[in-house]
Amino acid sequence: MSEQQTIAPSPAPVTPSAAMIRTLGIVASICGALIVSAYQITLEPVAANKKIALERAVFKVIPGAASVTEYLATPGGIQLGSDTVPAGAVKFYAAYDQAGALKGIAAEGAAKGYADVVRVLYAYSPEKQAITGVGVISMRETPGIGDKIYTDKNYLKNFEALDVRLSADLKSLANAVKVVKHGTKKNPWEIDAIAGATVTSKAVGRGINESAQKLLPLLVPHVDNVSRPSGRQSP
Amino acid sequence: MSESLSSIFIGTLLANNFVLAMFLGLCPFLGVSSRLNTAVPMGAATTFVMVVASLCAYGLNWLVGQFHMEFLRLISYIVIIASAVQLVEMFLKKNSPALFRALGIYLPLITTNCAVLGVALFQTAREYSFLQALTFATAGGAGFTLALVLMAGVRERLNFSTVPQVVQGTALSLMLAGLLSLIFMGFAGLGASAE
Amino acid sequence: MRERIELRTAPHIVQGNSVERIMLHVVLALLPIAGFSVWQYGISAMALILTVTLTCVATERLMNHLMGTPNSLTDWSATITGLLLALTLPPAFPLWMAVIAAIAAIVLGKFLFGGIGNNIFNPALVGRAFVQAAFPVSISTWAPAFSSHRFSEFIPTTLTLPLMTPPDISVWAKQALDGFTGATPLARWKFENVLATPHDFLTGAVTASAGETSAILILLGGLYLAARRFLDWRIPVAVLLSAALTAWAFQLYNPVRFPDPLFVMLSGGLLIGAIFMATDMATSPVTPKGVWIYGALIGVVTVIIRYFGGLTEGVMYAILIGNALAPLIDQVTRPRVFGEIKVKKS
Amino acid sequence: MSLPGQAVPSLMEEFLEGIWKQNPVFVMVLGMCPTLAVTVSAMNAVSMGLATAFVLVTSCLLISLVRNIVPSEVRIATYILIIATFVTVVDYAIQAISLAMYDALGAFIQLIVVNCIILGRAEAHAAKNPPMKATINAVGMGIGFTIGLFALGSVREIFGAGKLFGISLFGPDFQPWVVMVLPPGGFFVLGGWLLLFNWLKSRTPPAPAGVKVSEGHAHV
Amino acid sequence: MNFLPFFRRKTFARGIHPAGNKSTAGMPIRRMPFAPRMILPLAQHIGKPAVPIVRPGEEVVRGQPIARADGLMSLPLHAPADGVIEAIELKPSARGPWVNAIVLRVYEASTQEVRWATPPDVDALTPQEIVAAIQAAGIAGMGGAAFPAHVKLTPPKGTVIDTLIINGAECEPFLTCDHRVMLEYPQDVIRGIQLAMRACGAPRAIIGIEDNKLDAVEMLNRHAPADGRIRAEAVATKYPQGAAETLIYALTGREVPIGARSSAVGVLMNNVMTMAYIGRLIPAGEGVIERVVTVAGPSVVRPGNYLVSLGTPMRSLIEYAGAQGNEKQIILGGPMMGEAVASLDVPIVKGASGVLVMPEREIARRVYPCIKCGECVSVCPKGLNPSMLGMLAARREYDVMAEQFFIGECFECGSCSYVCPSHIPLVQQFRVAKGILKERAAA
Repeated sequence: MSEQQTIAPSPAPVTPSAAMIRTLGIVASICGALIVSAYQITLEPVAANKKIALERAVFKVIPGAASVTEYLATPGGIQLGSDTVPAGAVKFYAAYDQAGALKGIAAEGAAKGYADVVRVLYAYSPEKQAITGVGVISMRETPGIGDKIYTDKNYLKNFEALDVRLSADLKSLANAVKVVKHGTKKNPWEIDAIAGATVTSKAVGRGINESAQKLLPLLVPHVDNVSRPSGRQSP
Repeated sequence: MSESLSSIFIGTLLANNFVLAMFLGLCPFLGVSSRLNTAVPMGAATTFVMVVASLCAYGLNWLVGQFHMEFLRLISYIVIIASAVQLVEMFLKKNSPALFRALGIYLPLITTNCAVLGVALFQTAREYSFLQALTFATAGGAGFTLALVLMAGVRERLNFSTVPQVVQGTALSLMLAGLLSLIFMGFAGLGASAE
Repeated sequence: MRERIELRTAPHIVQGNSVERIMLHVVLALLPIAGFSVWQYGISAMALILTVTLTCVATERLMNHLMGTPNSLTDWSATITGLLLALTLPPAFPLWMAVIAAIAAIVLGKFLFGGIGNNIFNPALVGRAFVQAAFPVSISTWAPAFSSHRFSEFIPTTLTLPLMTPPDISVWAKQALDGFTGATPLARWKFENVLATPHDFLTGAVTASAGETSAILILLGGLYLAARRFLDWRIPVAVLLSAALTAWAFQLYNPVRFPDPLFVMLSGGLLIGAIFMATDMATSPVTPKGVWIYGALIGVVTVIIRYFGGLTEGVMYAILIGNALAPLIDQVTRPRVFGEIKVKKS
Repeated sequence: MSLPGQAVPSLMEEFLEGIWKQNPVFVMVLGMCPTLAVTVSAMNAVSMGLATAFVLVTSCLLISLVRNIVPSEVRIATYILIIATFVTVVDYAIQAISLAMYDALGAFIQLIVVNCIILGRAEAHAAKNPPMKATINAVGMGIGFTIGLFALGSVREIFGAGKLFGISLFGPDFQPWVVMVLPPGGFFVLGGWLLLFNWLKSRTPPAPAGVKVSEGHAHV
Repeated sequence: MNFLPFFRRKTFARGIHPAGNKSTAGMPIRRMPFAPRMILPLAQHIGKPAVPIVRPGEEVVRGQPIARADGLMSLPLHAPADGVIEAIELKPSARGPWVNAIVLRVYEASTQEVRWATPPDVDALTPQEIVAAIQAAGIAGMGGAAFPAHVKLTPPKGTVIDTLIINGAECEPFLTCDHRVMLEYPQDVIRGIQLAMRACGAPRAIIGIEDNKLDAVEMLNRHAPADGRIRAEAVATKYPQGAAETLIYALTGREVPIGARSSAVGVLMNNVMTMAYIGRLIPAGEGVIERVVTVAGPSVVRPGNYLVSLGTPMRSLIEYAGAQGNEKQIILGGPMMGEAVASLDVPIVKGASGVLVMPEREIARRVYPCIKCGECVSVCPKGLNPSMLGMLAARREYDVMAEQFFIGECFECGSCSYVCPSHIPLVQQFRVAKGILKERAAA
């Protein structure tokens, strides 16, 4: 350990400021050129990768889908998705089958789990007004315990038809999605927690509830706008 | 996702401790933890720089977003951290020479402390709000200090032990860090189930 | 009158206490608890206790050999580590994992630091924390107490082949004991809001680690050791008192959500932890004030982990955290030296 | 690094230095944040090692090229700028190659910027040596770092998942040691490797002369 | 007002309770016959050794001065019997090194009569004259330290002494000589205290006696003058109650600050037997030639309190008291702080309060690493951390011991070693450390 060894410049002969600025300028321009060219070159492959990853995730929760379109649900209506998400807007994905019919809506939910944030993608069926599937995007939960949220069949059954109907005023869910203690599920809007992995299974429920409470009131009134694929559509 | 401030604080301080669970700031953790009287100022200085860096990074991220120049984010973060450290150093030198002397040798080291850059990068990745970022940085620094102080206490006591020759040095520090990390797993979930 | 006289330095009389005597009495106090767990869980518990203890002793001897240190089996500390570790494991724990736990306890917990007296953390708890992190599923797989065939057959997981995943025992457990839930009282409280009664705890009719449920025997052992000054009575008193007070405060705040202090004291490993593990001399503070702070800290952290953490049980981690803080506590609570009046802080 | 008064090391020695004598992971114990954080599997470890090696080699080359025109007052700033540039390049490159890998390595790719090895090499070697020598030395260091990471990642993957590079070694019934892929496992495995080296060193008689291996680890 | 003493026995914090073993307390003091040869070391006290004023071959009578004090921090020696000076040569001392001693061959016809005395007019003496008389009598602290008594009774310039404390605690196990002296010579004790009070100007004196000797408390209070300026008080039976700081604290509640002497809190302290000898010898104008010694220990046949002439070798003493044959160790002083003697030629000196003959210890005591049980911390009367000090000593970090852990405050009472379950020789390590620190300070 050499605490004393600092990076403070040693008292060398003073270099004129102009020289310093010139050198830094040269180096900075080289670096700038490198970064920008790297960015430009990788722009397309990265976008393609992201698209593939997104589709793979969406197709997993919405079986039978063949294409995905990104949208934003805003208080002013539905827009096509963009990179930046304005305040109050929620990003969601519409999935279509070969024929171009809407197969379902997918959106992300996230909540703090046991170790870190658990991010899930859930499928919403506008006709059933229910969640019809869920997949994990990322998590750092304890292997063997936390991963039950995608291996435990009984738990996954919760999401085959999870009721997320809106209340009469279309402002919020009629019944908040709730995770209940293992073995006490009574209502279709409840999720039966996994015994022994309660924290993680609760996080999934909380993430979905939080996201659905925001997304669905914006989406449901205008859901017809996305019934057909439009604009930026994947081949 | 709206994470509560208390949840961020407790989680970052204990369960997701920067050093013991996220492997950030390991070099100073292993290097400056042999004595308590250097561990505490080091922790304090790092925490301070982390908060400053977090605030700067928050503003910078907004700026970068305005101009759609995400590719400059990393480079601007590291520049701003290096400048922040320099500024802190100058400020202290002028206004609190005593504190400057106490922290002097650590300040330049903080530039290459990955916990500082880590705060900036993680708060960006998690899209924290201003207050969340501030809490995150404070808790991260406090957690770093906590780990440093615990380690220093233990190592000072081990000075009197008959630690076998093969274990001494960095190997022992790593094993100790592993044990502390194992212990901090007990905090897992704290702050998570705050409903 | 012999001319050969011996020269020793003062003092020429001693109390007659010794490390091996202290340790031997701790072993004796642990034996009834081990016996009770064998009565509860049958030959699986017996196999677990023997395997862990023998592995600890063998590892200790091997490490003596490797490190070139004198044989330290006679001080009984490895035996204590083994017994304590076995008593904190679930009775259905696969034996091969128990061996790993024992090796981790002795090597990581003890010899890394130079053997007896030098360790920072309680070795038994290091062993348990290691397998808790390594095998989170197995360490939370519980077997029913007082199943009818417990003396004639092993719990199916006990004899799992080394390195292999143990079988699912839920079906077996339900057959072995009707209405078995597979959860400890703490887990049942935390996840199902079902409170066990003090009667359940005292009779051992609950699901738990091998040595957690014999509250009376643990208390008796503790009283014996404390009366003979083989353990510092202040530590268990501080731990239990602070846990009870914290639990009581929470219960006042919200009686529906939080259980009563008695449940907190009897459930899980709080008793055995407070009496047999927090009191480990090498890993607890030496100063009189420090001992109280240390104990109180363990009690509070236990309750907080139990109430708000992801784990159902916090005693083990609370004690380890106490261990990690002990050197600092000692520094902060240095007693005032006689005549140290208005001493200038340098 | 060469000590004053010593014979000038040959290119081969320059190359081998980082692989064995001054291995950044096992001897200098530098750059531990990525060393421990991303080595949960052999694949991640090797990817991270190669990414770091790329940044190391390219930035050492560039720094060596500009070493004579950079005034000493701004040299650190220049080095950081150059390193950050190449890290950004690598960051995009990995995103383009495999998004899954990018997610697995997370923020630690960007944290290569503050990896002590790179700045340390830049300051201690590249800034004082011609491009050829600097590059060769950096390549050696990069390979050494990758080997170190692989040593960690393979052990952690074997115990933590029963696999190596995703290939199952013990059959489907293997019980993973979860602790190995958790943070404590990282510390224990690196600590274990160092113990092993210490033990081997203690068994062999001390080398007669030559470069004295510095105890502990240096900061830059 | 401090009411606490009414509810609590007077004592200090921490300490230990070793078994008393005071079976000799009931045995009256008996005179021991002269040994054929007496060895009189010139330095029986702390300070400069005495200077011989006799030559080999010279005949002396009992009570005759044979060496003079060499300055203020020194004491004279007196011949303990009629006889002839055989030699002035090096002889073994209790601590081991050989020291200069006057060897006296005793005439078999020597009587018990003291034949050299110059009685002064006691009532007319000024304080300075009392101090001078005490020095001339050769009286050293008889509790064990052997600090010249006249120096101990001279308050440093500028300090006012309000209390003279007389140490009758006798907290060491086995020892009962002070107890017997208090019971058998109460008038001497009181007279000595009165002289001492006059010498140092203290208006009152308190005799502190452990409460296992309540008969002595009662005896002394009965003989104390009616003005109440001298009183005996019981303190708790606890080791080390008889150390200066602990006894002063127990009796007055005053704490002597680190590095200061007891006079800083207005107190002087002296041993009770010293007082008895002052009270007996000053009026008679005689010198110290004998003292009461407890001979005890499991290996002694006839334990008891003996009036032994100074210079009597251990060999003669033990032959007289009888040894059981299993003796392994001879201790000069008490079992907690006494010295194991290296040779049977070591004589009884002014500070020798007891001779203990100990058998071999039954079990081998294996030394373990410190297990941090904290027993030593909970018994150290000075509030030190012997566990930490021991570890520091093992690593030779003597400066840290002195600067951060107050090793200088340790007075080697032995409580820590007594309780240590790991059998670490703590006191021994501390002695070495203190010795080295002293050397460094001198260098």
